[in-house]
Amino acid sequence: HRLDPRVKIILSIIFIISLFIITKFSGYVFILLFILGSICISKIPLGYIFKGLKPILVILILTVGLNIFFTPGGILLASIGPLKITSNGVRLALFMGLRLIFLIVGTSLLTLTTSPIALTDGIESLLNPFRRIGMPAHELAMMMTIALRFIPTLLEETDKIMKAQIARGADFESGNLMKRAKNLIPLLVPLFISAFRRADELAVAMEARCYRGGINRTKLKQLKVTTIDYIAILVTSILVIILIWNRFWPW
Amino acid sequence: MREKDFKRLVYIALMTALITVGTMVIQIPTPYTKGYVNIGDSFIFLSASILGPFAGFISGGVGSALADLLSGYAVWAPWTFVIKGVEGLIVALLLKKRSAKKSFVRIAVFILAAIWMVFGYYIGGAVMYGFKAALADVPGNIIQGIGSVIIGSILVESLSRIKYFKDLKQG
Amino acid sequence: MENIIMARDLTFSYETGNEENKKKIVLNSLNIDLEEGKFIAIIGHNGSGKSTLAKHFNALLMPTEGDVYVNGMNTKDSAHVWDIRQTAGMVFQNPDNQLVATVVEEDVAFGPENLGIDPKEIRKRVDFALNAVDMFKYKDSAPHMLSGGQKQRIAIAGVIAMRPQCIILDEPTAMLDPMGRKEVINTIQRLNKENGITIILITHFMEEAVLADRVIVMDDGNIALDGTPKEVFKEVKKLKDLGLDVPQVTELAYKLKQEGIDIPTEILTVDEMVRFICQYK
Amino acid sequence: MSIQVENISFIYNEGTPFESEALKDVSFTIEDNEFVGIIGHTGSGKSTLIQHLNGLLKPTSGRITINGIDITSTKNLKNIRREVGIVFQYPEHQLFEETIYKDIAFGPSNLGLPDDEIKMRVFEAMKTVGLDVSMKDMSPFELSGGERRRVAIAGVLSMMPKILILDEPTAGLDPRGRDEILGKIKEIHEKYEMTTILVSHSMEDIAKLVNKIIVMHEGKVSLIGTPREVFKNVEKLEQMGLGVPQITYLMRDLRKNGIELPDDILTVDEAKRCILEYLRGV
Repeated sequence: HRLDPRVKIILSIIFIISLFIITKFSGYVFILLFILGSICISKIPLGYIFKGLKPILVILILTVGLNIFFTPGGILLASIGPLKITSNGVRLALFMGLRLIFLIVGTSLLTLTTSPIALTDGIESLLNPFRRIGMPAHELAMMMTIALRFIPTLLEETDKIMKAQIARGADFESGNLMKRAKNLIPLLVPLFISAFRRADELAVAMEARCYRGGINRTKLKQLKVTTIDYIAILVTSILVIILIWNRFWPW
Repeated sequence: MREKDFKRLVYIALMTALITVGTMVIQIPTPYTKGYVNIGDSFIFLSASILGPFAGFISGGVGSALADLLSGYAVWAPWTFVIKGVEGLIVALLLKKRSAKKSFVRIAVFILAAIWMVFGYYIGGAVMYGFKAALADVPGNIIQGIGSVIIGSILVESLSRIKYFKDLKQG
Repeated sequence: MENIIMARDLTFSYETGNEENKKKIVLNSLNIDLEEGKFIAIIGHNGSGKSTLAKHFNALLMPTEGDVYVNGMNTKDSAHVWDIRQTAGMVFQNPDNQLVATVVEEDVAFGPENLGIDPKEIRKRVDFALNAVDMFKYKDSAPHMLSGGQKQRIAIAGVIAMRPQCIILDEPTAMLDPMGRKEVINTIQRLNKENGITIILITHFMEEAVLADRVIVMDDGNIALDGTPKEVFKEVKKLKDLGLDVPQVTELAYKLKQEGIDIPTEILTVDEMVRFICQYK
Repeated sequence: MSIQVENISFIYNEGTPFESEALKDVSFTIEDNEFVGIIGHTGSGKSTLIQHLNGLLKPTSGRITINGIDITSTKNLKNIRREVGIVFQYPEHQLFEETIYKDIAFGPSNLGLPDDEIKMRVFEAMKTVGLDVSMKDMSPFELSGGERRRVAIAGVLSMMPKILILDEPTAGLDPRGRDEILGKIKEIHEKYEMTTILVSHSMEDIAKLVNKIIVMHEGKVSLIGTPREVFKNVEKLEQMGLGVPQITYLMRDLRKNGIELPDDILTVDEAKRCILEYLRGV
C-alpha cells in the first residue's frame, strides 16, 4: 500500500512479464507465494480479489475448455464423441487458466492498492526522463488529472440530460440499432457541448491561477523511494531470478 | 506553453473524461444478442476528427484505458491504451489527408478503425489466453465496431451542423 | 489609502463581423480607482460589462485602449503577468469548472505549484488557506463530493494559497443555494476584515452588495452609479430602470416617502426600518 | 389536473453500502389549476420528489395518482410524461438541435403529432415565452443565456402538458431576467390553466406567485399551506436553513417591538399599506 507508485507500476510490469517466462508448473508455486504474500501485506480482503475475477469467468472457462478439448498429443484420457481429452490438453488448460488468474489478481492488486491519482503521478515521474526526446510527461499527467476530476461530473451530467430528454418524450430503450443510435443524439450532443464549455471555463480558471505548463513547477507531494520500496524491488528481483532459473529445471 | 496548446490540453482532457464515461455508462443493448454497445469508440472517432491525431491517440488511449481500470479490467488496460489510441490515430490521420467533408469517406475511415479495434483485441486476447479462446471475443467486438461506426457517423454529422463546433474546428 | 487597482481610459471592444455595427464596445473609457483593503461590490445586469471588467483586473483580457494597473504594474507588461495574477486572484461563477485536481488539498496547491514554490512552503500555505475558508477537515475529500458552497470555498482557498492582496469574485454565488451563498459571503467578509484582503465582488444579489464598503453600478460599459451602499441604493428608480433590484425594505422606504412620509431613503436593513418606525410609537 | 401523493418513500442505491433515504413517507395533494411552490434546501428531497411526478423515478413504496391514474403501477409512462412537463435546472444545457425550431419541436414530434400541429405548437410556445417567431431558424447556441433558457422552456411547453413543473427556473439569471421568466410563468399558469409547481430558493418569488407552499426538510414534508400560513413559522423555517421574505422579517421585528401589525404580510405593497395606516393612526 505504502509503496511508491512508480515502484508499484514497474513491479507490476515485471510481474506480468515474468508470468510469460514461466513454462513449467513449478514456476507457479513461486508466483502463488509471491501473490499470497502481497495480498497479506496489502490487507485487501480476499472477497474483493475474487470479485475481480468474476467478469473473466466466461473467458476463463472457455480458455480451459478449448485447451482441454483441442490440444493434440499426449495420452488420451477420455473422449466424448469427436472431443478428445488428452493429457497435454489438461496440462495446457490448467497452465493457461492459472496464468490468466494470476494475471488478473496481480493487476487488480495494483489498482486496488493505488489510487488513479497516485498512478498518474507515478506515470508522470516515470516518463519524465523521456522529456528530452519530446515526451510531454507533465502534459500527459495534467491531462489525466483533469480527466479523473471530471469523470464524476460528466457522469452526473449524463444522468441529468438523459432524464431531461426522457421528460421530453425521448426514447432510449426501443427500436433497432440504427434507430437507437439516432435516439442517442439528444443525449450525446448536449453532453459534448457541456464538456467543451467546461473545458473553456476551466482553461480560463487555470490561467488565472498562473498555470503555464510544466515549466518551473513544483509539487505539493514529492514522490520518495523508501526502504520498503527497496525491499519490494529486491523480493521481486529474486522472484524473477528464480523464475528464469526455473526454466532450466527438469520439472 | 503557448495559450493555444494549453487550451488544447484542457480540451483533450475533457474528451478523455468523456470517452471514459461513454465507455463505462452510455450503453445501448443490442437487439437479438444480449450484448451491449458502448459509446466509447464513437467518442474516439469524434475526438480524433475534431481535435486531430495527437488528441485522438491520447484521449482514445487514456480514456478507454481508464475505463478499464475503473471497471476492474486492469489486465486489459495496457492493451486498450495501444489499441484505442491507434484507433484514434487512424481516424485522425486518414481524415486529415482526404477530403473529410464527404460522409462516405468518413464512414470508410471509421470502418477501418473499427476493423483495427477488433483485430487488436483479438491479438491481445491471443497473447493472454491463446488464439482459440480469443476468438470468443471477436463477435462481440464486431458488433461493438458496427454500432460505433453507426453512432459515430450520425454524431459527427449532427455536430458538424452546429455552429459552436464549426468555430471550434477552425480556431 | 493606496489604490490596488487603477483603470485609466479603459476601453474594450471587439469586431462583431456584423456589417452595420462593426465594433461592439463592452467597456467605454472607464476610470476606476479601487482602494486597498476595501470590500467593493460591482453590480449591473447581464451584458453590462462587469465580467469583462473583472477579467481586465487579472490580465486575462487586455484593454483595446487605455491601461489597467494592478499594484502599479501595467497589465499590458507581459513581464508582470504572473505577479499580477498572484496579486489579484480570481474566483469564477461555476464552482465545478474551476477545480482542477481530484483531491481538495491538491487543488488548493495548484496555484503555488505553478509558481514554483518549495513543497514545504506549499504545505504551509495550503493548510493556512484551508483553515481560512474553514474547510481544513475536507482536505482529503474529492471535490465532486462537496456541496456548491463548499466547492466555491475551495476555489477561494486556491486563490488564498497564492497570497493575494486582492480577490476578484465573478458571481461566485449565482449557482448556489441560500446556504451556500451565506457560507461564501461570510468567508469573503472574514477574509476582508481579518486578513485585510481587498474584495471585489461581482454579484446579482443586492443583499450581498449591501454588505460592501462601496458599490459600483455598471450599465452598457459605463459606470452608472458609484458610492457607498446607502448612496447607491437610495436611487431606487434608477436602479430599477437599469434592470436591478433593491432590498425590499429600501423599496418600502422609497414607497413610503412617495406617500409623503418623512422617512430617510437610506434604509438598507430591517433593523434600520424598525428603528425608524419605532420613533413614532 | 390534480396530483395525489400518498406515503411515498424513496431509497437511493437500495441494498448497497451507499443506501440513503431521500424521501420518507411524503404525502400531499395538489388540486387542479393550483400554483404550488416547493421550498427546501439542497438535499431536502425536492429534486427527487419532482422526478417522481412524471415517473422518472419510481417510489420504493407509496402511491402517486395523477388525475385518477396510479402512475406507480401503470406501464405506459409516455402518456404521463405528455401530461406532466418538467423544466429542469439550467434547462438550456439540454438543447441539441441546429435550429431553435427543431429543438422546440423535439417534444411534440416524439408524441407523433402531424407536422402542422407541431408547427402550430412550436410557434405558440415561442410566443408564450416571448421569443420572436422570426428567430426560428437561428441556432440556439447563438443566443444569450436568458434566451436559451426560454427556448428550453418552450421545448417543454410545446408538449402542452397539463401540469408544469419548474426546478429553479431563474437560477443564475440577473434580476431583470428573473422577473421576466417569472412573469412568463405566471402568464402561462393563468392563460392555459396549467397546474404549476415551482421549485425555488427565493422566498420573495414564492411569496409573490404561489397559492400553496410545500416545505421539504430531510426527505419529509415539514410544512404545507398558503404562503401566509407557512411564512408565519419564521423560527421553524430558519431552523431548517430557510428564510422568509425580508418584509416578513420586518413585520415580525416590528411586532416584537410592540407595534400592532398583522402577522401575514408578504409583499412590499401590503407592508406599505399597513405601515401607512399605522403611522397615520399614531
